[in-house]
Amino acid sequence: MNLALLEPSTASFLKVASLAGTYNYALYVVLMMIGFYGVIAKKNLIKQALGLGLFSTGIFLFYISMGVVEGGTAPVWWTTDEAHLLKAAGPYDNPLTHVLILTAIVVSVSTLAVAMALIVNIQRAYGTIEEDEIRAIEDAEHPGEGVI
Amino acid sequence: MSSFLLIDMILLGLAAVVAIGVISVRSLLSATMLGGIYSLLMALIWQNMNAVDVAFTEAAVGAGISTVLLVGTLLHTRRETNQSPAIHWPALLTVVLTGSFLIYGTVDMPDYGDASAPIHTGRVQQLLGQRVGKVDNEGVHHAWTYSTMAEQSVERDEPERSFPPERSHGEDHGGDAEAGAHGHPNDDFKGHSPNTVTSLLAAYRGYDTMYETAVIFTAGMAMVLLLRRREERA
Amino acid sequence: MSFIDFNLPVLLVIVPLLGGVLSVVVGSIVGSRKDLAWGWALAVSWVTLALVIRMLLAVVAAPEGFVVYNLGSWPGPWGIEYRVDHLNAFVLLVVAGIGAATTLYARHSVADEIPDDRHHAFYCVWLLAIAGLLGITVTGDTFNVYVLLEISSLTSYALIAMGKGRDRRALLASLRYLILGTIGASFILVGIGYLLMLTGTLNMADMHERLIALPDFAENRTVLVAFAFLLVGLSVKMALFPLHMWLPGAYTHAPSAVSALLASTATKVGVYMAFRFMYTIFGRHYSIDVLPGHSVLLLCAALAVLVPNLTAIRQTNVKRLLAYSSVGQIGYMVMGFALANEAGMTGSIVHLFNHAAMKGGMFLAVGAVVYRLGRCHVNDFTGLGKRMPWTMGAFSIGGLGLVGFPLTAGFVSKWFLVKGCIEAGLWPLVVVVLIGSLLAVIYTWKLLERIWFTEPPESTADLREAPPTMLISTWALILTSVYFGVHASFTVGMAQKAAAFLLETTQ
Amino acid sequence: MKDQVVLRVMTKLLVPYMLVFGFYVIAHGELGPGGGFQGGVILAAGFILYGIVYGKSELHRVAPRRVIDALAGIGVLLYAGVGVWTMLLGGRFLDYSVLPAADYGAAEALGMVLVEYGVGITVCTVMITVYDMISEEGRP
Repeated sequence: MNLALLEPSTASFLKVASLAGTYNYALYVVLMMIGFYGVIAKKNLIKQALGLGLFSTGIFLFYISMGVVEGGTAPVWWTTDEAHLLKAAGPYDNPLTHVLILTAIVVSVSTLAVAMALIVNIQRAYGTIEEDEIRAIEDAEHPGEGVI
Repeated sequence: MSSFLLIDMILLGLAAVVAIGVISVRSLLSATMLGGIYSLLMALIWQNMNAVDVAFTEAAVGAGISTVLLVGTLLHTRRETNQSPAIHWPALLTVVLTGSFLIYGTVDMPDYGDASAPIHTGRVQQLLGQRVGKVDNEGVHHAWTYSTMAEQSVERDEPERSFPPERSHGEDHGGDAEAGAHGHPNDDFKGHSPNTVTSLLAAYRGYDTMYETAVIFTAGMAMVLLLRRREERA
Repeated sequence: MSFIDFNLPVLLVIVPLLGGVLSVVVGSIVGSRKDLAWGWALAVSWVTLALVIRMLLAVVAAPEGFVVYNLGSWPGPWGIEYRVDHLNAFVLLVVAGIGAATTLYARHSVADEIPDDRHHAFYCVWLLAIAGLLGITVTGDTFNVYVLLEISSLTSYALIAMGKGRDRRALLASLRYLILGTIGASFILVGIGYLLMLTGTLNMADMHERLIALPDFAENRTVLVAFAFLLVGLSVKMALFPLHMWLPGAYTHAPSAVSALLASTATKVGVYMAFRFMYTIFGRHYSIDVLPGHSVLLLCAALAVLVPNLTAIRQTNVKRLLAYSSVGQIGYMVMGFALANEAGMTGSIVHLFNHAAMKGGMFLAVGAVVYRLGRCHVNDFTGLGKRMPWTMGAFSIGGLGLVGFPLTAGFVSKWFLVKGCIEAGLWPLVVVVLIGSLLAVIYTWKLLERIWFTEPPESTADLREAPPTMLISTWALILTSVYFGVHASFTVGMAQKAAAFLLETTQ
Repeated sequence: MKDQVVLRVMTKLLVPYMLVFGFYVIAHGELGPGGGFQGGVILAAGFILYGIVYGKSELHRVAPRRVIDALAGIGVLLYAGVGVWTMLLGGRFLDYSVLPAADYGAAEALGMVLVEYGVGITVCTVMITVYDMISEEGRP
C-alpha cells in the first residue's frame, strides 16, 4: 500500500507526521513514562514490577526505532544472484540495535524473575504485598528505623 | 513508508491504552493479562519495524514466560490491589519532567529512518560490509582482509560507507575453492549467515551474549536460592 | 608471550565466572557439601587475585600505559574491546583483593546464615558477583558495561535477600534495591542509546573521538540529555547522596560476608564508572567546563559528606551506622573526581582503595560479632573489647581510619582531597571535609568508648573470640589500610598515574 | 488437571512437536529469525505444558531437578568453553576462526552453532526452573 491509496486527508496528515522527523522517539517516551509512573505511584509490589517492565519496554522501542532505515527490510539476507550465491539487496534495517535489545529483553525477564521470587518471599514473610501495609508492620515492630 | 506509518501509529496508540490499563486496573490477574497483550502489541510493532528476531523474543518472553511468572506469583498472593488515590501528583510531576527532558533530547537526533544517520553509516556497517578483518596475535589489525578479492572483482570497489555493500558469498561454507586463495590465518569468516542479527549476536558481540546467558543463569540460581523448598532428608 | 599473559584481561573475568558455574554443576552432581563449595570459591577467588596482580604489573610495564585485548579478535571500535589502564588495574585490585579476603571470611559466617542445601548456589552467585564487578571495570565497551552491570546487580539482589533467614527485612531491602537499581540501569541504557544514535559506535574511546568531532558538540541537546541520564543512573549505582536510599537497608540486612563484599566493591565500581563516563567518553572539557554538571556533582558530594554522616550518629544498629558512613565516604570520592584537578582525582582514587580496605575490615569485624552474638545493636558492643579484643581492635583501627587520623590510610586520601580543594580555590569544600571528619569522630568515639571503656555485662561472659579465618581476613584488610597509610607511595603513585592519564588522554 | 482426558491426550500429542520446533529454531538461527534464546524458550514451554497438565511430580520424573540444575550450568560452560577452547588453540577468547574445520568460514559457523546450543540449553533449563520454583509450595 502506498500513500496514494489512502484517503487524501489521512495522507496529508501522515506527511505532516513524518515531517516531524523524530516523532517516533517522542512516542517511546510516552510509553516509557506510563511505566515509570506505575513504579513510583503504585503501592502494590507486583504493580511496581509490571511498571518496571513497561518502562524498559519503552527503551527497547526507542532502540528498535533507531535501527529503522527508510524503505528498509528485515536484516536477513535471502536474495541470491545468478550463481546461487547469497547477496544483499536493498537497504536493510540496522541489526546492531536488534542484537542489543535481544540482550536487554533477556536481562529484563531475568530481573522480573528475581523480583517475583522476592515478592513471593515477602508475601510469605509479611502476609501482604502492599507497600503501606508492610510499612505499618515494620513501624510497629522496629519504630524509628524506617526500612522502606 | 506510509502504510507502515499508519499501522505503526495505530499499534503505538493501542499499546499506550493497554499500558495505562496495566497500571490502573485493580485486578492483578487482569493487569497480568494486559501485560501479555502489551507484549504482543510490541512484538507486532517490532515486526512492523522489521526487527523479526526481537519480535519473536518479545512474544516468547513477554507473552509467555513473564505471564507464567506473574500468574505463578499470583497463586501465592492476593489477586486485588488496594484502592489507591486516582492520581499520585508528585509521581505525575516527576514523570512529566523526566519525559519532557527525554523528548528535549530527541530534538537534535537524526530523523527517524534517515539512512545517513551515524548509526547507519558507522562501525557496524563497516563490519557487515566485511571491511574489517581480525586482529592477529601481535595485535596488528589486518583491515579489509578481502582485499585480494576486491582486486579480482570490480563490484567490491565501492565507497567506504555504502550500506549494505553489494557482495556475494557462498551458501556452502565448506569446500569452497576461494577459501584457500585469500586465506589469512585470522580471516573474517567467509560470508555471514543470512540472518545478520545472529552473526552479530554470536560473533562480533558474542562476548555480550555469553554474559546474557550468564544473566539468565544467575536468575535461575536466584530463584533456587530464594524459593526452593528445603530438602527433607538430612 | 605465554598463554596466560596473552589472555590476561579476559581470564581474570572468565575464571570467577567459570568457577561460579562449575560450583553449581559439581554441587548438583555430588550433592551439597559445604566445605567443598567454600574451598572451591576460595581457590577461585585467590587465583583471580593472582591474575589481577599480574594484570597490574603488565599495565605498569606497558609502554603506552594501557593494555588492549580484543574479544573474538575483532578490532577495537568494531568488536568488544578491553582496555586496561592504571585506573582500571587499580580498581581491579580493590575488587579482587576484597573478593579474596571476604571469601576466606565467608566460611563460618555463611555456614551460620545460609541453609545447608544451597551453599553451592550461594557461592556460585557470589563468584558471579565478583566476575560482574571485575568485568565492568575491565571493559572498554559501553553496552558490555550495561550487561555486566546487570550481572552484578542481579547477583547482589539475590545475595542481599539471603539475609532473610535472620531478618525478613532483607527481602524488602533487596526488592527496593532491585527497583531503584533497575531504574538506574535503564537510565544508563537510555544514555548509551542516545550516544549510540549520535555516534554509531559503542566503544568508549571511539565514542569520545566521534563526539568531539560533532560540529555542535557543546550545544547538542542529545548529548546533554545522555550525559544527565548516565550521571543519574550511575549515581543510583554508586549511592550518591540524594539517590542512596537503597544502600542502608541493603547493607544492614544482608548476610555479613555479603555486606562486606558489596560495601567495599559495588559502590566503588560505580564511582569508577562515573570516572570513565565523564572523562573517557564525554571528556574533561565537556563534563567540567561546558556543563554545570560539575557544580551539581560538587554540591551533591558536599551534601553527601554532611547529611549521611549526621544520620549515622543517630543509628542504633552498627551495620546501619557503617552503611550511612559509607554513603558519606562516597561523597569524598565524588568530590575528588568532580574537582577535575590531579590532586583531587588522586585523593578520590586513593580513597577508593583505602575506604574499601577500612570499611571492608569494619564490616567483617561486625560480622564476627553477629556470628558470635546473633545481632549488632550498639548496646551489644558494651565492653566487647574485653570479650573479643582482636575483633574489636581491628574494628577500632578501621574506625580511626574513617576519621582520617594521621598514620592511617584515611589521612592520606583526605590530605589529597583538601589539597585538591585548595588548588581549585574552593575553600567551602575544605570546611565540608573537615566537618565530615568531625562527624566521623563523633560516631566512632561513641562506639569506641562503649567498646573499650565500659564493663561488659554478665550475659556475655561465655562470649569467645571470632574463629581464626574470620580474624585473619579482617586483620588482613585492616593491616593493608594501615600499611598504605604509612607507606602511601604505591597507592598514591598508581592514583597519580591514573589521574594524569585521564586528564591527558582526553580533551 | 490430571483427570482431563482431552488435555492429557492433546498434551502428549503436542509436546513432541513443540520440542522439535524448539530444536528447529535453535538450529535455524543463522538462516532466519530465531536462535538459542527463542528456541530454548520454546523447548521449555513444552516441558512447562507437560508439568501443568501432568503435575509437578511427573515433571520431576522426566526432568529431575539435579539434572536441570547441572544442565543450566553446562549451557554456560559450553559457551564459555568454546571461548576457552579458542584460547587454547592460540586465538583470543571466542575467536572462532581458529577452531578445527574445513576452512575459516566453517570454523566460524561451528563456533556459532556451538554457542547457540549453549544458550539454548541454559535458557531452556532456567525457564523450567523458573516455572518449577514459582509454583513451589511450602516455605523455602
